Amino acid sequence: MIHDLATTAGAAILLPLFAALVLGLVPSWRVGAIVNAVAATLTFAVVAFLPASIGQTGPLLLVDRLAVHLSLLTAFVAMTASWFSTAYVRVEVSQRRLNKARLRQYHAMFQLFCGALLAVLLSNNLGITWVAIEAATIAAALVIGLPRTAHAVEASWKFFVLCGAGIALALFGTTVLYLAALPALGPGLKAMSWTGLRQAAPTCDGAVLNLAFVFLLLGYGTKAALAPLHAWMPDAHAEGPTPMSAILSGSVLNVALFVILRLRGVMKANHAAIDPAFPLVALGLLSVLLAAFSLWPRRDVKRFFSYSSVEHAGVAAFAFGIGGPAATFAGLLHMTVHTLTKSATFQCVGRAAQMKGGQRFADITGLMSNHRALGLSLAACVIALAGLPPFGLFSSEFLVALAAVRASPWLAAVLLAGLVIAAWVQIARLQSLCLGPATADPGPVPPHAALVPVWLHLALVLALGLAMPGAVFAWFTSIAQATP
Amino acid sequence: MQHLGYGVLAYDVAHLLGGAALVASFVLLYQRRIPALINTYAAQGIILAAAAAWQGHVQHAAHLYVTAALTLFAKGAIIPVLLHRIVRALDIRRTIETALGVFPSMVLGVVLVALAIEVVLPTTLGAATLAREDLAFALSVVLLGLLMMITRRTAITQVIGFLSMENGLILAAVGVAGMPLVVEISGAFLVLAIFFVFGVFVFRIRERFDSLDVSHLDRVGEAPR
Amino acid sequence: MSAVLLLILACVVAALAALGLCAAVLPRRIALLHAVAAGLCGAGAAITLAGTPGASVALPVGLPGMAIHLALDPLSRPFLVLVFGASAAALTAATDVHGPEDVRAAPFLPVFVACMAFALLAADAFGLLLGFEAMSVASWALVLARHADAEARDAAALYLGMAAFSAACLVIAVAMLAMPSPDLTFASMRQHPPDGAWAAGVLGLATLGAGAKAGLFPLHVWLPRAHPVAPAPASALMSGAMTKVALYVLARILFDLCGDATPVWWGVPLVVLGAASATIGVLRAVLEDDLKAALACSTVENVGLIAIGFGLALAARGADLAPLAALALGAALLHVLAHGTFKTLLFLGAGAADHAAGTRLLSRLGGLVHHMPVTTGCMIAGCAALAALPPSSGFASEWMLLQSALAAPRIGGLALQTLFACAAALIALAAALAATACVRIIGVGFLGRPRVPRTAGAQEPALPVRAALIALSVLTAFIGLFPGLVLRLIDPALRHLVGGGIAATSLFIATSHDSPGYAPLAIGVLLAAGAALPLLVLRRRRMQERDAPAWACGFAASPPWLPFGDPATQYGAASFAQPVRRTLGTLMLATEQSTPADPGSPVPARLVAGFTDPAEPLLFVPVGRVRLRLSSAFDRLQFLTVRRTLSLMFAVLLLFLTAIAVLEAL
Amino acid sequence: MSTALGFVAFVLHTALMLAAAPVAAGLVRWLKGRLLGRAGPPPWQPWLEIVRLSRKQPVFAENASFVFRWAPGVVFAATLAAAALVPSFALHMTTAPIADLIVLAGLLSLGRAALALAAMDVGTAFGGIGASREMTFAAYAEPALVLVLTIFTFALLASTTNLDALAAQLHDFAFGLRVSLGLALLSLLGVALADSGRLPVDNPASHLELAMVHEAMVLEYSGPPLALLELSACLRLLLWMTLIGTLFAPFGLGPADAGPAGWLAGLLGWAFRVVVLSAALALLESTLAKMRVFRVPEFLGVAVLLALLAVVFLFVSQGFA
Repeated sequence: MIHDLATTAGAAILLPLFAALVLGLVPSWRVGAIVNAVAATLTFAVVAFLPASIGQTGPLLLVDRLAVHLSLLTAFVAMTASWFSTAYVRVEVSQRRLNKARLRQYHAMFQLFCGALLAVLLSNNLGITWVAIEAATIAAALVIGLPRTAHAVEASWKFFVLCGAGIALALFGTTVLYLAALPALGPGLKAMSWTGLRQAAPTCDGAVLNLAFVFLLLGYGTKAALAPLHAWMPDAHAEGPTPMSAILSGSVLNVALFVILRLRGVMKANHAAIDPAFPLVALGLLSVLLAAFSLWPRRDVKRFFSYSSVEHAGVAAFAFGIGGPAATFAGLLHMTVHTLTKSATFQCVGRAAQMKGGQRFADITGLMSNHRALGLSLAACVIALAGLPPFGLFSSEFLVALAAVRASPWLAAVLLAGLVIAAWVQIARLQSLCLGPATADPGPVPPHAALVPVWLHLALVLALGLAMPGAVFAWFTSIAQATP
Repeated sequence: MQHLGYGVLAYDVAHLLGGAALVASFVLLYQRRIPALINTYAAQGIILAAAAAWQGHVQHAAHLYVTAALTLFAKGAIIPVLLHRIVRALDIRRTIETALGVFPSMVLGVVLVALAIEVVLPTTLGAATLAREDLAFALSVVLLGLLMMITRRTAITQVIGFLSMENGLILAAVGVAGMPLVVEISGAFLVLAIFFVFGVFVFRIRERFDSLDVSHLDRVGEAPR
Repeated sequence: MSAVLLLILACVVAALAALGLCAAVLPRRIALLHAVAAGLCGAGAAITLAGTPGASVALPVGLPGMAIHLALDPLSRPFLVLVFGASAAALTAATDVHGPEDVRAAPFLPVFVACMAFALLAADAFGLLLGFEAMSVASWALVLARHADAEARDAAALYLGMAAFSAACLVIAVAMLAMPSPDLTFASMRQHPPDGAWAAGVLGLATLGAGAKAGLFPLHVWLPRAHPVAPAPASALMSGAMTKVALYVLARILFDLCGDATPVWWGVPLVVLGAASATIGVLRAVLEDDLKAALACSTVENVGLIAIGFGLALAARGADLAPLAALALGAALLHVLAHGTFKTLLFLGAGAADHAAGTRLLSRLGGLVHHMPVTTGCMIAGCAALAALPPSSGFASEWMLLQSALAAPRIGGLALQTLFACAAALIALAAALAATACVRIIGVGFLGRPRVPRTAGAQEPALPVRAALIALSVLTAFIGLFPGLVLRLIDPALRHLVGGGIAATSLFIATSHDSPGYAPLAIGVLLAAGAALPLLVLRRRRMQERDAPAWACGFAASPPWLPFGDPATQYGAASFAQPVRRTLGTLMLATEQSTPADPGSPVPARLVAGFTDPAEPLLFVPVGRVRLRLSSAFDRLQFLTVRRTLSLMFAVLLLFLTAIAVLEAL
Repeated sequence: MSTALGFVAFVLHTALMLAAAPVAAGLVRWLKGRLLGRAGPPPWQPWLEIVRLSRKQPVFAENASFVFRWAPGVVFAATLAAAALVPSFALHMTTAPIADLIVLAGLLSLGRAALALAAMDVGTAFGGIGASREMTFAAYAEPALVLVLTIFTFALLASTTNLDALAAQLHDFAFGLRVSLGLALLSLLGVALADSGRLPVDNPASHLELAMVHEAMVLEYSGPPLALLELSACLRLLLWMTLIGTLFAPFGLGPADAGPAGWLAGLLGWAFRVVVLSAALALLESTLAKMRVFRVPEFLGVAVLLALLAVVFLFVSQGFA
């Protein structure tokens, strides 16, 4: 079992955890920030080698194309977030919003969070998946509580209680799933592994699978911020430090959707069990509509974009709910493109909020008049989020609509209605952020170099949407075919 | 696994301990004062440890004894003592402020248990009877823990509701034969982490506001943001 | 169109987009870049005219795994010629850069033209929608050129919101069309036309989507608010070319992709919406005080007329009357070209007046003819076409449209016959009211005496603007006098879509081959002879003219501090429209509050007369209220306490568990 | 041979219309005078006025632009072109293929728009009143005209709006008297009264500023331009009379190539129709008073409704026949 960890996948998981330990001991926050960035970059380098070891399956680790794809995405977003974090932290300390003692905890938890996410993606054992998600939740809760404002504490308390209860249900679901696989695979690690489950799924008892599916969907649905269970997401984003929001909105939702996608595979294999399409589609649509309408009254910019994450997670869940290679392809592309765009958006918003000394729409206006580069980047990000051409979200939403119409035009109509309502308010807020009279800039003006990661992300989104190279298209198609 | 049914000692004792854990959950719902609540929680921890030990004996799985010891030590002793010290150190108001009255929440608890049994038993016809019984009791304890978190305002009772839900989970994990040790480590790890975090929270909340009443936190949430 | 010519067209589109980026980088060279862009557009128009539709080209860009195909087929060719022609004129006018607003708008103008051309060239669903939506984003940036004032921002937000709505409808419509076929190209979509309820769904969505973008009633409210705010060349292209691209999408979906076995009733919604748009559009054009808003409303009217043409063609094709269908579709497409030309001319003229007099409000303009004779002359030529006066281009398409509306009752069915008769009457009413609007725009805006000292200082615009105006006037006159030649450009589309051509020679258009028709050149000659007659008769006694103060029934001379005479003694914009408002105002929810001054009090009596577009209180305000109520309902979720959020999760858990229990019991 | 005769007929027709227009207007004025017991000016009085005006020196307002100077030419050209298209004493003249009713309506609206623009050019209140009312009333008349056209295109087999073909078909009494044709006549009479500016819509004789519509627009003109405008007004009246006569009572009208003998019969028929219509108009004007301005849309609204009723009646009857 131990030799599992000696592989590149093992290294990818252990590196951040080890970095978390080191960062726990490093006293000065400046060194900590640099180490954090270096660790994240190293992790991405290691993960870049993962495609070579696709197909490695052990009792603990399972490396298939879907896992590798999301690991690459998570590591890349973590890397750019860590670069952004170095600059962000310097400004926060200079404006005395974060005291030096807390930063050691911040960097340690940052790396623990990334390590936990990679562990979930690459694990084969349901127990490890659950423990990793638990560790990620605790790390995130501590980081969100960092700014020590009243709102931050309330946000982390809400985050912890809701996610704690959610994953408790997930643990119960894991137990029942194990119970279902017991008669076919016998006691021991095999009955707790994704490969074993997929193999034993046709022979399991459908009713037990249903029971397990309910608990697991609710548990991991909370982490995926699906509609009624999304309440922790907006507060976590608004109060926590922005680099954390960049990862939180991008990777945690993807990881939870990844687990649900694995679960969908198991459920689809068993004919007696209920078809996972209906609940997923229902929750996805509810997320899109609820987020679309909740965007309008928002006065806080980061809370506004967190609802946009809930909306796009809903679209991905909807696509996975419909099922079939085309819909899964669209859902996967949408998840990828949205993660890249959303982390770029949070980086722009973070810089703007620091510059304007506040994160309400009233504080940040008229960016284009005297900060043309930042204003243009934020405008491009929000245009991409609104699903307008030429960025990738337009193509992915087009593909999702194509798949939805194949299922039923009414579903597509409801989905696109939600997307139009959300696009409308995002355009209106974009205009208030970037255009009109400019507000004062008490904080430091970010250098142009700071926006390089943002343009990198947008370039990737543009390429993925309109000019996806053949190899990447083959990669996405093989993933879509592999996940049933 | 030999046939388990009435009259077989292993089944009867497991059934008894599961029922005891369920009763402990109801007693938690019944409490009006915080110290009594903590002691009841300690009792439930001990019952859970006994159930784990007994499962270890029945399934001849050595690791369950370790789990029993861990549970007894953590949930039976350390957490209640720490909770008592916090209550005394921060001189928290002793009475529990309830959102839903004690009797209505008890009635709701009974309904939840009925639902748990109605859901678990017909669906797990294939599994061994011992596992089905344990699962039903475990689900009931989890639902009662969740109910406790919803119907009480004070922060400490929410914490204890959360912990009793964890007890339900451990009961479920223990009940299923052959669950690998991983679950045990996670259980322990979880308990430790929760206590640590709650400790930090309590300290910080205490530092932030004067009372532990969660509703005070709610008022912070009311400002439109 | 041989592949080579098509590739050149694709390069022209790419070059236009590149020019846009250069304009962003080199703000000082904008005039030169616009000139180059105008040249490119002219070349594009020439190539499109020269080439014959045919081959298709695949681009490396496109949906993952699918390439975007470009092709020029008979339907998109006239539209592309219009877009390139109008853009060439607008870009020439745009070379006269004045003020920061034009510098901000400069990068997006060529990109806007490139996107429109791309949408027209696209031969597959994704390419069409990519170009369509990119066109909206580019023009949204143009509307935001003057983003300092909040009214421009609100108009831009409403504009792009409606564009997103229209794109969403079209995505579903196109997806429904593409469902049975293997890929998204039009060629394969034509093989599997939809039928039954599915086809009705496509009709509804296409009409809703393309109608929202073209400005059909009741989704037209954004048009009179967005167009006036954009700089002149941009609003000229938005009204002249963009609405036509939306109508192209409508024609492409309804005539081409839905096959030719569509039932007769398919024409009814378009005729009804078209008639409503025509009436409401022209009524509002007569009542608007803002010059460019009035022109935008007249765009709504003309889009309505084109929609009526499409509707009649659909109904006729459904009843297998190919000649009538060809006549109606020919009328619609000729009106597309005519309106595209003269509306661009009018907006450029209005932009010149706005820049010269510093205001767009008719109540402040006046007397521009004395210092801006060329602009006024071109505006009169444009307005003559807008008012459909013979022998202008507007009259040619109007004549064909009326002929098809008058012949439409042959399709049968009392309800349909009455509908078509009412449509014919409304077309005539729209044309007559358009004439009123034009006389008001020219009479109040350009003739008479200046109403504000600033307007008196107006001067002729720069040479490029005047060149563009004159070129467009000549083009409008050409279309007016030789519609037969222009119909030769449209004829292949008619044969391709409705299987019938139009009986038209270069000098003569007729409803069918043997019946007499309309000969614009002959009418022109007759008019010239009529005008020459009095000059010949009076030539011998050429008296010396004498100037004197205006008689005005012996009105006293104006006081010294009012050198241009008291503006109050001259008919203004509101007073000219008063008879129309007083009689047809109920349609436009006209309101008049008069507060009489009680005797002896120095407070002046006030009369406030206003109107609201009926679409706003009937559609936009209720939708806004519902959205607000839903938002506040969902917003309560945001402020739930921890406990209540948890009970929400608990409720969902119980719901699922009971579902499982019930499932088990079954 | 027939085209030459056609062309000669066309030239004669145009000359006849030009010459007869002021006389027709004078005839109406003379008849109205006689009816009111006055001696009344002789019918050729308008000719005298036109010649007098054309000798006077034109005075233009200071604020007048080229629009004011060129408008009379355009108005006269449009009205003359329209008059030339309407056959008076012979059918199938050279202009027969282009004599389309919609073109006729277009030419009339061209003349009206040119005059309205000229009225607005000087910038006086009276020009504005005249232009605004003229354009608004015209807007209500157009739908009625088009609905009447629907009757012709639908009822006739030729299904065309060409005046010559219509007159030929009507001449052969192709389909006898119909109720819808009667309603169409009434509606067309209303439109003709409004368009040519006669009572009850506009009082041609009065110079009370607030009441007049057509006169208000020509207030600033003098000398030859005024003569042209007066001639155009008379031509417009004669044009309507000829149009109604040709469409609804086309007896005596023969093809142009029937030679001078045929023309004479046509001429007599045309003269008789003009005199009858002038008398009817004079009788109408001496009994009616001018209607309040905001009643005119209702008056024209009635004309539109009559036409619509005629159309629906035709569809219903055609449906059953």
